[in-house]
Amino acid sequence: MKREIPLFITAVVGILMILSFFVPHQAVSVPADFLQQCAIIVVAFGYVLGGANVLKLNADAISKRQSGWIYKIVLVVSLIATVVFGLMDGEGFLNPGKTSKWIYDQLYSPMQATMFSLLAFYIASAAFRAFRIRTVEAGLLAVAALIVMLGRVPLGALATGWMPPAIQLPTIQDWIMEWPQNAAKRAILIGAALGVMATGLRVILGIERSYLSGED
Amino acid sequence: MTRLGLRVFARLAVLLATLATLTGLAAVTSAQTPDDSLDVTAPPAANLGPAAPGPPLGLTWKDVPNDAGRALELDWKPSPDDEPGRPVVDRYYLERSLAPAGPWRIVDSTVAGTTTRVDRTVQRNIDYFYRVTAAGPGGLTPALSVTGPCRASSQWVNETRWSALVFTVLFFGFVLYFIHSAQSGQMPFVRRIPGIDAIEEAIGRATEMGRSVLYVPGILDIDDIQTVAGLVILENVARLTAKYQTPITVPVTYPIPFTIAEEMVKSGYLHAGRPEAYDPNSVRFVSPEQFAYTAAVGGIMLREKPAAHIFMGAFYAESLLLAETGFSTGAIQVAGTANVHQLPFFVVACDYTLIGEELYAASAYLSKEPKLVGGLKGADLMKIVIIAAVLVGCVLETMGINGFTRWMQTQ
Amino acid sequence: MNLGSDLSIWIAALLTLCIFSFLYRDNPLYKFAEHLFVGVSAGYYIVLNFWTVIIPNMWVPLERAFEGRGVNAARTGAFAVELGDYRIWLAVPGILGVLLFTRLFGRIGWLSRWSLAVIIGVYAGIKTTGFAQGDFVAQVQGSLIPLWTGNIVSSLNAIVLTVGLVTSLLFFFYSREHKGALGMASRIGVYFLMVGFGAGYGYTVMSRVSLLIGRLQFLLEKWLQIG
Amino acid sequence: MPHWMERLDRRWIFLVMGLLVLLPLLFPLALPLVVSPRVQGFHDTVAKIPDGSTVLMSCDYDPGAIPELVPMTQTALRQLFDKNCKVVVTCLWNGGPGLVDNVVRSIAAEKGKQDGVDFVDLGFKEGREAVMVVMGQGIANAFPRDYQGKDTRSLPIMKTVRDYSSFPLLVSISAGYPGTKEWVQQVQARFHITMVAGVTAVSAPEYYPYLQSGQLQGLLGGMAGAAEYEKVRNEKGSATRGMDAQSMAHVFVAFCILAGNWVQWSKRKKEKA
Repeated sequence: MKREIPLFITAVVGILMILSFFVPHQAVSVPADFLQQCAIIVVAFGYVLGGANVLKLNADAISKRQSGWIYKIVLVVSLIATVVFGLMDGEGFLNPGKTSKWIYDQLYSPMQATMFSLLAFYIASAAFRAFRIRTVEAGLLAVAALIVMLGRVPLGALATGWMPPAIQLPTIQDWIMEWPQNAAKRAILIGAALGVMATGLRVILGIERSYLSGED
Repeated sequence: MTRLGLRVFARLAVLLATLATLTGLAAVTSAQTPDDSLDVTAPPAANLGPAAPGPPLGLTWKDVPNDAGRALELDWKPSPDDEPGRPVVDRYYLERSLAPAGPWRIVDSTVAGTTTRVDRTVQRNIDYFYRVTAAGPGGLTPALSVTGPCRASSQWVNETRWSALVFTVLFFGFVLYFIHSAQSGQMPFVRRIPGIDAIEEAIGRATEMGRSVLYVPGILDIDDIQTVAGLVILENVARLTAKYQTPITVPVTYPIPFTIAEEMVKSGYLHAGRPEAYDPNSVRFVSPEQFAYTAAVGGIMLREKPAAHIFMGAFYAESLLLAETGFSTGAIQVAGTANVHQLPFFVVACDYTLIGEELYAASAYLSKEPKLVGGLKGADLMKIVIIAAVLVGCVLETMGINGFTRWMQTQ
Repeated sequence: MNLGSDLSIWIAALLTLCIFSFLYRDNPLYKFAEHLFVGVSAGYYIVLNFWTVIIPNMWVPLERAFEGRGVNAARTGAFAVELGDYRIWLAVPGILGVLLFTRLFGRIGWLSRWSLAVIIGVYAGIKTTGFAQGDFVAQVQGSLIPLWTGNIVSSLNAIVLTVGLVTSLLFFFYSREHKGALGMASRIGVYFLMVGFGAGYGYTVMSRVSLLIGRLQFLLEKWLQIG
Repeated sequence: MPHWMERLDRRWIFLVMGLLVLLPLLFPLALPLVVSPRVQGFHDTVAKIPDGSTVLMSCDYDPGAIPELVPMTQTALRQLFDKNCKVVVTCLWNGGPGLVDNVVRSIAAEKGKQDGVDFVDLGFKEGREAVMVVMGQGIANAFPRDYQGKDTRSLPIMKTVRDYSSFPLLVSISAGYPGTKEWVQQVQARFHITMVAGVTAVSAPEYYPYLQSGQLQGLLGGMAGAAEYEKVRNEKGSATRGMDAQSMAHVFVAFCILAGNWVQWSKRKKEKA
């Protein structure tokens, strides 16, 4: 029962969703739309559960004085504070003047952007230390990368500005993006779509059930 | 990539968040307005001055096809005074009623020159009457006749989606057929995948050097199919390391993949006939937090100096860091991921990279699992169909025949 | 140098610097900022989903449903369902949502699978048809182009696109060994894929550098007020 | 072959990278920008719509995309407001509504535009593609209240707005999913509305198929696209100011690739010898 009922639910729901794409009739589209709403709402609960889980794990680590427990206090406090202020601020919690808005603007937003900007540095060092051109394939990749990088900025245009327009870097860059890159992208998109569809089918028919694994 | 902050969530949140991120769904209340109330400014009262426009004519209606009876399309002929440059007609008002004699309510308006509107505020299977009124500085002139009864009905098939239906059914048919035939013992042929040879070679070299093998099954939880593929490949890698008597290290991000990875390595050693050689320390739970995990794996690379690094699964921004650190230690590296954005970094820093689908193909090839092989073969056959469709379609287009392309267009 | 006096900007700037300090090496300042970020973002997503999903999409309609009204006030009755107006039925996702929390209590944790089953079923279905239409049929359809357009350059481009697509697809073909003609084709396909990856690499570099520029612009202009 | 290059501490590379980005920001070189056809297409398409019409603009991004997408959002808003166009703004990314609201309000204030009359920020709605579908049945159905909690239907700007047919143009500024791709699939393909897009550089390659098929009339890719757009509009925004640094960083990464390979290559040669 612990596995059969979920498998049955998944199958019925999944088939109905696929059907609703082809059948506009209300007998199908209304329940399908309702199930979509359900999924959204349950996922929203999932975020809350995720938060609860984070709290539980970190509280454990703190009480056991695991390494770095002092930082975990920072995590727990900031999480609780964000939630408490957010709930106190009410529906317009992101309106100017609210505490949540301040947290968003001064903490969340700058830190998120900075975390990703670190990658600019790592890309440079990886380019130096781990970008090997030893095969034709890697060579093509490198050439395309160099053309695109330089062709997309003013310096590249400046450096080749004296050449005939057809072989200036920005023109070649555009051509690469538009034709060969486009062909490769399409093949990958189509292949990925087939993969997703096959997986979807297996999940709905209960052939693939790895998502149910874990404790019984 | 913006969801990276979320990876700190424990298992379930990530499961849900990833799903939500990848697929996305509705949570919008779509309110229907059945009481015909719509906020359109009341038509301006007639005043003295310029002449009222001539009436629009010939209002016709059509049930909008391929829906659940929620819309009617209305077309009319313009007022004789609706001409560009003549300020006699400003706009048209579309009015609706439940009886031919009224009362009328405005449901929509269009600017002059536009003579078609879709009324999406109707309910199905109710008779409505429509009229259209021309409005201008000189006043309002309703059409001379009323159109109706008009009725929106729902359809059972969305006719614009035949092509999607045909291709989907065809593909599903292929997949199920091949799964069935694989299950009944007719294992279809799957070509050898060069990346697999590269793995064996890497393990061989680690053995020669007397160093260990590092296996990274991606950073996502078990709900991601790439993680599943990575764990399937792990079992075969463990079998090889058992055979060669080379230690293996597997750092894992989430609890469930951790337990599965343990099972996989154990069973690999069992299959190789050396269950006693299994080291319970080889599979390690690290942290679901992306960069903490990356730092830990980097530490293993630098301290334990494995001679082979194998990355198989879902990777994000850390691909760059892992591949670079790994490269600097001089280890042989083999990678595989379906996250296209990360492939360039693996391709340049690894000795061999499984590109996209190849990761799944490798897991099917190694596991001989009917469900995986069946999916792979179904996709293969579908690719032939696609290539044929593309070639035929291009020839037809070149000849100026567009019927096929139009059939492929879905809405 | 005229330092900005606004405390908020100082906080944002110092946190930015804390994270940048990781480039030198891992240190307590970075660890502090990292954990703060993780806590704040987890909290933010909870609050956001609470106020934009749970309240407006479930709680408010449910409240109304208990009063016998719905989104569509003209139709009465707690069970009168119409597209986008689900009334009492919205208790179902509420219950499923609560069931998720059984995971926190070992023994009845299996109940959460029912909620998961609904989510997985919905997404599997939507994804299957969404990809079938958007990425499969639409991309194939977009590839049906005339190979001869009357202009030699654009015709060549069209041929490059078609050859690239077909050979790249053949690279992902597993039912035959890649030998002979198929081997040739898949080789060409790999070349196209590599050019595609190169382009992706270039654009990724561009994005990351832009982010860095953005952070430095913030530090210079908003914080130090230079330029 | 200089030995130190083989065992170079990567922090030196970090330092050079940092300086190469920092210095041009302090001491601009003002490298000339060349406007690419896709950016010109974006500008011209916006220029072509009738003055005074109402435009839908979806800003689907979060703080991670500020340096790339905020400048283009600003420039696009300026161009629209200068044409006396009214703008309806939406956001489908949960990390973005506060950010987008700041941007819209600051440009509106700059151009003296009035909230609810000349523009409206409808804020964020969870639901991704489904929101787009519901908006097709009525914008206010999907967004019953605007960002500030006002009843959308009662706003003056919404008097002429029903569904997608009310807009001659859709501007999608997006950093990924959900974003431009979904707007094309769900809205452009079904309602045949004219559409232009501004996207992050990482995702830009994905949209070339849509440009080729004519579903997009123009594309701004990353900070470079934003800078070129500023150039067309004769503005000197943060994207233009950042382009020198961008150039330097790209050249440096290119140099690293070549230098790194040279090091590898000469090392191998030495080993062989």
